[in-house]
Amino acid sequence: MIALAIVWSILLAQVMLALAMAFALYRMIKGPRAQDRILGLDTLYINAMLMLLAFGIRTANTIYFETALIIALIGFASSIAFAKFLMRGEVIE
Amino acid sequence: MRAWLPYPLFSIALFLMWLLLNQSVAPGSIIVGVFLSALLGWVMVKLQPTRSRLHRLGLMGGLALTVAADIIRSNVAVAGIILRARGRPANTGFMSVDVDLENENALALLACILTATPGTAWLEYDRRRKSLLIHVLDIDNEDLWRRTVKRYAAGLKEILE
Amino acid sequence: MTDWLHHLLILPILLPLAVAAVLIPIDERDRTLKGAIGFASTLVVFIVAMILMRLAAAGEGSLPGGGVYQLGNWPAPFGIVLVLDRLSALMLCLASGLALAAQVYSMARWHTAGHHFHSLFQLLVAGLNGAFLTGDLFNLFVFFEMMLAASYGLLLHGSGPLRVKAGLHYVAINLAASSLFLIGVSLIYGATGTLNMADLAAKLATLAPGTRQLVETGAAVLGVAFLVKAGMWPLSFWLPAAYAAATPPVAAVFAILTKVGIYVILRLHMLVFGTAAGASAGFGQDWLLTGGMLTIAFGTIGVLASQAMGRLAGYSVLVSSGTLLAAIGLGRPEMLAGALLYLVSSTLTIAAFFLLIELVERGRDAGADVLAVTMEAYGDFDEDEEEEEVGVAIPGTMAILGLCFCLCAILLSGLPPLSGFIAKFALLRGLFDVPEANQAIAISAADWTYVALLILSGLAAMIALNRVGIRTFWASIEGTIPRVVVIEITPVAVLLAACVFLSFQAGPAMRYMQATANDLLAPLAHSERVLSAPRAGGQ
Amino acid sequence: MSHLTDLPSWAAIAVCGLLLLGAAMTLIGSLGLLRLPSFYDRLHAPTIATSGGTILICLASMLCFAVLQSRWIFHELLIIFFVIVTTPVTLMLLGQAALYRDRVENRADVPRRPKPVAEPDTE
Amino acid sequence: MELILSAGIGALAASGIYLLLRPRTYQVIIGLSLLSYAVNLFIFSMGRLRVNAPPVLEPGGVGDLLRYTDPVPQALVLTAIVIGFAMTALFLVVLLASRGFTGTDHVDGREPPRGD
Amino acid sequence: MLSVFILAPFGGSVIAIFFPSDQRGATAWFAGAIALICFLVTAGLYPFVATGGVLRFELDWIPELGLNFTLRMDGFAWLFSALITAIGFLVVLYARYYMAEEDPVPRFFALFLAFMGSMLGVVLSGNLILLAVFWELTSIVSFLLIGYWHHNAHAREGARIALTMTGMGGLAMLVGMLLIGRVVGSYDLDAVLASGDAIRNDPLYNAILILVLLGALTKSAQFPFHFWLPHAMAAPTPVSAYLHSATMVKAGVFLLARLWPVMAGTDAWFWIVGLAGLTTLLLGAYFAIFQQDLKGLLAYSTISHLGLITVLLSLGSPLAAVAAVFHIVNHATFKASLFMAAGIIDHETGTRDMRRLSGLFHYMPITATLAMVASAAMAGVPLLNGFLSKEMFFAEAIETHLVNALDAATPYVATIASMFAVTYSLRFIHSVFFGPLPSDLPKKPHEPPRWMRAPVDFLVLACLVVGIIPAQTIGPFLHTAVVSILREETPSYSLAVWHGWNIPLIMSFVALSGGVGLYFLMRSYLKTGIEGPPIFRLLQGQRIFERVLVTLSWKWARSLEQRLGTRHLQPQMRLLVFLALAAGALPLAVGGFRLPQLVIRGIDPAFALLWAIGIACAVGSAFLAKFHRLAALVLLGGAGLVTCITFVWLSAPDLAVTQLLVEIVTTVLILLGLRWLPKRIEEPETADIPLKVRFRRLRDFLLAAMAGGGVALVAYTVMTRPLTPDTIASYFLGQAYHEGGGTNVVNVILVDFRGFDTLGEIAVLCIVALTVFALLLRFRPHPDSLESPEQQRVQNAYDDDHPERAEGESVAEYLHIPSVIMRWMFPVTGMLAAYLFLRGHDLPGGGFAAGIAMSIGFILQYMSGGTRWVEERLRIHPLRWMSLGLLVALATGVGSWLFGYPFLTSRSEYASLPVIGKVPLASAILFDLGVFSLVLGATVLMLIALAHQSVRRAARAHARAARPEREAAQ
Ligand code: NA
Ligand code: NA
Repeated sequence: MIALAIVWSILLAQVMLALAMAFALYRMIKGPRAQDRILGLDTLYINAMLMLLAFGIRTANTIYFETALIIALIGFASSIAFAKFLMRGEVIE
Repeated sequence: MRAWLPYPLFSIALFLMWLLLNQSVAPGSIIVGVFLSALLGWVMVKLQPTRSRLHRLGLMGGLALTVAADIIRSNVAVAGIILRARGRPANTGFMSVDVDLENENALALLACILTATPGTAWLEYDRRRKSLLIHVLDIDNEDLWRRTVKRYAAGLKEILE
Repeated sequence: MTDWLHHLLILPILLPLAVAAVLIPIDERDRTLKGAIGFASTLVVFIVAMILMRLAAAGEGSLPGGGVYQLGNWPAPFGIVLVLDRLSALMLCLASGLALAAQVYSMARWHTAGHHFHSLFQLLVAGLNGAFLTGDLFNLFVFFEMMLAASYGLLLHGSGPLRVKAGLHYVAINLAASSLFLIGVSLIYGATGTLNMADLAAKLATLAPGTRQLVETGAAVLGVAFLVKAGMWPLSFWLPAAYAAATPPVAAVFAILTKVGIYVILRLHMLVFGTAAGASAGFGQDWLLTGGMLTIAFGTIGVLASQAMGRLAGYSVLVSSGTLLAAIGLGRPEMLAGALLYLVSSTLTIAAFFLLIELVERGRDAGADVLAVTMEAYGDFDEDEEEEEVGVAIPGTMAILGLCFCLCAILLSGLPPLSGFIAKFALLRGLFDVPEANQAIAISAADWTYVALLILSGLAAMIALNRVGIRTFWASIEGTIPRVVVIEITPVAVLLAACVFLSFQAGPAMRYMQATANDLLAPLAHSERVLSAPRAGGQ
Repeated sequence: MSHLTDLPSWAAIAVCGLLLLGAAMTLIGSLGLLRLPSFYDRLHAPTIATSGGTILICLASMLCFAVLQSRWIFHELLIIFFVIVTTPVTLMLLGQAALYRDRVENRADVPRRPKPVAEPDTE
Repeated sequence: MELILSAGIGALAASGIYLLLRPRTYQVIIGLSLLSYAVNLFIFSMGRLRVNAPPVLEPGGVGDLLRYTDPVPQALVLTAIVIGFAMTALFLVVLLASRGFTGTDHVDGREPPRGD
Repeated sequence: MLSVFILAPFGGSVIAIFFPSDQRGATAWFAGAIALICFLVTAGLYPFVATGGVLRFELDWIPELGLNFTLRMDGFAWLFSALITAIGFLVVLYARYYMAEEDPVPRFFALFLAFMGSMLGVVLSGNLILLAVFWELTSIVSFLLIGYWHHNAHAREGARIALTMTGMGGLAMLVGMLLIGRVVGSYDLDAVLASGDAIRNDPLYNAILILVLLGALTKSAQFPFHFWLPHAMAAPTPVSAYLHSATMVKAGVFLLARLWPVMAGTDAWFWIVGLAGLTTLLLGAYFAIFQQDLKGLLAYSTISHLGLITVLLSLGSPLAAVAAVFHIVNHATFKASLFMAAGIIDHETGTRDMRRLSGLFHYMPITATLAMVASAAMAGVPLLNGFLSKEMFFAEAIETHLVNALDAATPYVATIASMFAVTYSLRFIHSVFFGPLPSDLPKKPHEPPRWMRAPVDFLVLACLVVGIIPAQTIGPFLHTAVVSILREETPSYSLAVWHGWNIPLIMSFVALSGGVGLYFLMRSYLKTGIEGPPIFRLLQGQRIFERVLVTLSWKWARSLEQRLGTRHLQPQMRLLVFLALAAGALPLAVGGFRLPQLVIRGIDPAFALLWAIGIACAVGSAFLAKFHRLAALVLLGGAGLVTCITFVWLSAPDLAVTQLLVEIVTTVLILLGLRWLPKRIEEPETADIPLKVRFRRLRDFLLAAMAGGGVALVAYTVMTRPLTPDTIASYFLGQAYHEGGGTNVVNVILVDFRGFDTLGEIAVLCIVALTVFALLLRFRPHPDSLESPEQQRVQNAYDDDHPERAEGESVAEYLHIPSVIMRWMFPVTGMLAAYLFLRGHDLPGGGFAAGIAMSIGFILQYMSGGTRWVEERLRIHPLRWMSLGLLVALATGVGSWLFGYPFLTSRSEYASLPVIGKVPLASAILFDLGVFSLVLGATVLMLIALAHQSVRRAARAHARAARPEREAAQ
């Protein structure tokens, strides 16, 4: 019984995270402005990282960790590049 | 000591990071960690960041607790705003706060805190006017936000300057 | 314990790699030094290739380690192995010979047209040699990419609008083809669980029909990727433009690039889909034949339609490819040796022709000094570079150029008595040859078409070269005599001399080719040799 | 999935609760991205995921592995820390970029650029 | 799993290929990237799919394909990713150079008379 | 001994080219000596062949292909050799005086000797393929000889046409020879000559016949291939005398005679050869009448006489063959002398136009006399050699060989052609040597130098002697030749001058008187007329040929090239995709592919949702890539992220890490590039898109969808199949720890089992980085993108407008706080890289991931601080890192040689150190270090090189702004 509850709640959590990703995707596609899309991508990254953490709990395996850590640590690099491109029209001056 | 460890606190932080990453306190791991954190501290010298000294560590704990509490509160508040967003337009808006912080690192920390707190978004900091432009989701409590920001700034100023 | 001679096998890959690495940080202003190091490396590789060919010619018994080099000491099919046999030794020799010629030629002026020429050149050599030596499908992909990446770099060497435009198409198409390569290789792995060619050959006949179908699908997709490289119609429209746009020494080495595609097709066709492949034997042969013949036809048309010599040479590459593809597609064991001879001869000729073109055209209109063209593309960093002339301008330039052009024309049109003719003769003889036992075999329509195309393509080359030769050498009014230095004309002469030598020594050459063909006709023996090679250290 | 059933039930309930709560916070945050009317409003949305969502889910993970593998080094802390440190950079830059663009287009609903004042003293 | 992944591979490949056939260099480079995702996943899928069975052995252990994923396609994908990355960079620079020289971002280096 | 015939001329040719160009005499004497030696050797060999013997010389060339260097001399070959060497000597002598001071004589004689060698090769070849080899050599050398005066457009044209025609024929002949070889089983001439029945009865006979005849008829300028010969007259006269009368054009009839025993006698032979010969005979003679150029007249006359020989050979009768051989010799003597005479006239008067020449007898009586005798021989006047063979021809013409129209027409055609021959011969003599003295000649004519005329003297004497006492002079040699062709078929014949009153004699009489009459009827017309015969003039073979050639080889080829090929990228890509799709689908379709069962069960909703997102990203990216570049890039990132999560989900953490890192770098790279692309105008309304474009997009969409579907189908098929048990993967899983020394099997594969792939892969990265670097050094931005981006302009203007603001303050403000955080992140990234690197061998990570992670650390610094800022602080030497990395990786691999193992054999141990404990000490880690260094260097190099463009742009824009001022100042 409790095992079933665990399974279902983890699944539910993953589905919620996936839905959260879908909302982020909506902004990426819909915009309307470039900044909205970039914000969407940044959110997608964070959500994806959380999805990986949830996956780790689900499988009780730590293989997700490096990927999640990299998202947390340097995942923002591409968002920054986008943002700077918007602001200055050039990524590196 | 300075010659060996130009940024001792930072190097310690790096060393901690190394231990956490490797999830191990084995001697081999520690030796490598010490070596790497010292080395990377050295690399940092090249980038010439602004130095900051921690003055009052006790205050830091207090500030951390305040921030944590604020974060939890804001999370709930903002979640509520979002869930109600469809019903009526949220009362959002821009506001400027005077923040008298000289130290770059302190400003950066303030940025982290404000950003981590849902409901406030850091937009612009004018170094000449020492004025910070933020966007808040709940402009009705403008004064509350202003007080909060000032409190954080004062805390950081005490700790870092 | 392996003996040191055994390591000769991998030297043609490692040495250029190491030399490329050494050359990278050397200042671009020390071009002479870079060139000298590069030349020494290419020369050593060439010598090693010659030694390897001699060893291979003497038979597998005389090869160290049976001609199998197990990288990391892992046995086939698990690890990657390099396999030396007569065919790979031949290709190695051909490639390094061309490279040597191009290397020398480039040192007169072309290596100054851009940065890192010599490093890229060495890496190209390494990639080529690796592609010829490897016995592993995925490793082949890696070496293909190495070779292609270097070829992109070299094609773009010197920059300029023409090169960049041609380069864009070249890169785009080859990138798409590389995706196909990956799909094909992985599909074969997914179906069979192996990446080793010899292992695949040994396994194929035993596979279940469904699995074999997947392997065939994979091989077909792979085949398309190789055919892009080989320049089969209609996958080859990028080729004449790209080859014509490349700087001459680069174009000369490119003459072998299409042959890598041909080599791999020949290798896989004979090994994996050879006599031991059961129901899959001869897979795709008809397509090769049709495609090859269409390629000859298209190449011939292109040769006729070309006004510029560069494009003409590019289309000659297509004719050469088509001839070989169709020869493979005809599936006559008797033609194999001739095809190999043709491969060698046409590659040498086309390379010499590419080198020659620029020398000849240099005199035609003095305004079009190619360096001036590239100067236009120079960034602001390089404007201080002065043109350095190496060697001494030689007397009798026009006569020597004319003679070289004549030889090229004769070779390209397959006119007697040079190797171009002998190779075509060998091909046709192989086609017409009837084994004693089987007098009744008739000449099919495909055979006749092939013969006609072979003859017509030669004729077209003759007409086109005649036209352009007369225009260049006979009809030029007061053309300035091009300033050609010894190290530019020598490589051309040496390449052509190699063709002449091949013509006189056609007997021994044909014996080698015949032995190579016999090797190719015994795929299982090859598999056996690769799979049963002993590990070093007696494990 | 079998491993999780090895958890004692209190831990299992706690882990699941934290996880669900974290996921729900994240979902709500992203919902904000969907529902909030202006860009500046939406700028707040991901912060719920970076603060609430991340902290809760990391806690769940720490608890889970601590109980399951009796391991007391919480490397998830690194994730929390770095997410909190790096998110502001993106959001700040994005917010300023948006502000710039809106100002250039003379949007009425953004604050004008403040009149600059002379620098009283050097930095 | 298999169905979903193959649908994903198909969609990535189709989008990538569609872009490869388009006239603007930027479309082509995006197409190449999408195609390389598809190809990488395709290679990966050739080792069959496994959840929670990483190719990391216990120290001293010996693996078998029943308990571990097939490491070979993974190694191949790693190589393919690296090479794909390199080629994307290269193509990017070539397209920039082409644009610099010709002034257009059309793949043929000149604008077509009209239309697409 | 026979090899002398090849060695001497070719060797002489090579030596002659090195004579200094002013040594006209020496070169000529040298060439003459060679020819004379060859002739003397020929003469000396006569006794061996006289008795029916065959001399052979054999040298191995390519025995594998049945092609050996076989020389073979029988009577017929001897006769030809004698002709070639003797006339060759005479022509050299003549040329010594003929060639002008300014002509590059060594080249002439070198080519001349080479030609002589080739021609001797043709007649002496004992192997059909060798014969073809020499055959084509004669074509090539004759091309160079005709084009000797290449400043003359006629010479160039003539040379080109001659080579095209004869070369084409030669190639066809080669195929014919190959077919003969197939039928006979050997290319050896003796074997072939012994297999006449086999050849004639083979189903391939017709093919062989046509192919061989194509060779023979083109070479001998037979209708309809005759037109190249008159154009070859642009050659120096010695060349015409030698090649175009005595030797090369005879090669065709030589071949017909040579193969006569094995190929003649069939209906096909009779019809094809006969028709060609008769037409040529008649038309050649007719055209000759109307030529105004002396050499043109002689050329058409040659064509006609070759036609005569061809007709004789077509008849299939032994007697006719005898006549043919006889006429070959006779024609060579009189025609060579006539050409030389024409050359003398040209040389001495400066023109060859018969309308301008007249009365030359007055100035050069001896030459005139000689020419008259030779012309008479050409016309077939009794007591001259031409008469004898012509009589034999008439005799054969009236015989019935086969009952058909062609055979019936032969005597009439022969008589008419003979009549024409008399006419043009008479015209040659009468209009040049008689009549009023010339008035407007370029030079004042006189007799040529003594030795220039000597060859003519000799040849004319030969005509006379042979004409009067044939049996005693040419008789034995002719007989030897005839016997060697006909063997036991040799008929009895007589070479007597007088055969009594018979029909041939009457035909001769009719021809002679008719010809004279015709000449005087047409005299006035010819004197004023224009070049070429009436009516036919309009139908010039050369013009038709030229037009056909131009149409085929130029116009059609060009339009076909355009139609069958393309220079656009899109169609090429479309073809590639289509062919790949077809190639993949065909084996499945042929083999009866069964769709795998769809398994819907066990679908994870979260995974499904994830891929719904991934697919939306991919499709969205595809549709936005044209007008919303940034959005497409954002969506591409989304697709990459989904791919990355999939890798984690499906137990491939290494892939996920690498994919993610690469993803980030790629995004930054593309963004760096985006700045240099042109602005894209907004998307037009859907309704405005032309139908054609929409159709094209739909087609591409369908093709892409099919290809994508195909890939998906194959992937699904393989995934749902059970795994093959004996894959190499099982071996790796089994050996990774114990022999590879690592627990992360993927990484052990990368650095050990398949470390060679990794080496190649980093080499690729290195190459690309170098290429990108080199290309960017030459990067020249389009003027459009030379200006700084709009944002910067606006922000800088703001700073400029406000005097209290410093330059660039806006950007500094913008990046102020972010850059603080990013700077502190740099060592953190370093730590991450170290972590990824060190744990790689046992857990996910490795040198590649570490290198990319570190490079992202660098990018962050560049983005926050700007190029100058970073480079003032950090010394970055990416090229050195790359070099070092590659060398370290290589050195690690080579290190195993020292232990006697192959390249890249790993040495791995877990060393137990005091305090520290067990430490993995795999050589593979060193290898990975090389990978790290190279990847870091390469990635940073590419990014920096791209980033530097902005700095350079600024400098350039500055220079540009300064230029107009400078120009104004000047
Ligand atoms: Na916030
Ligand atoms: Na490693």
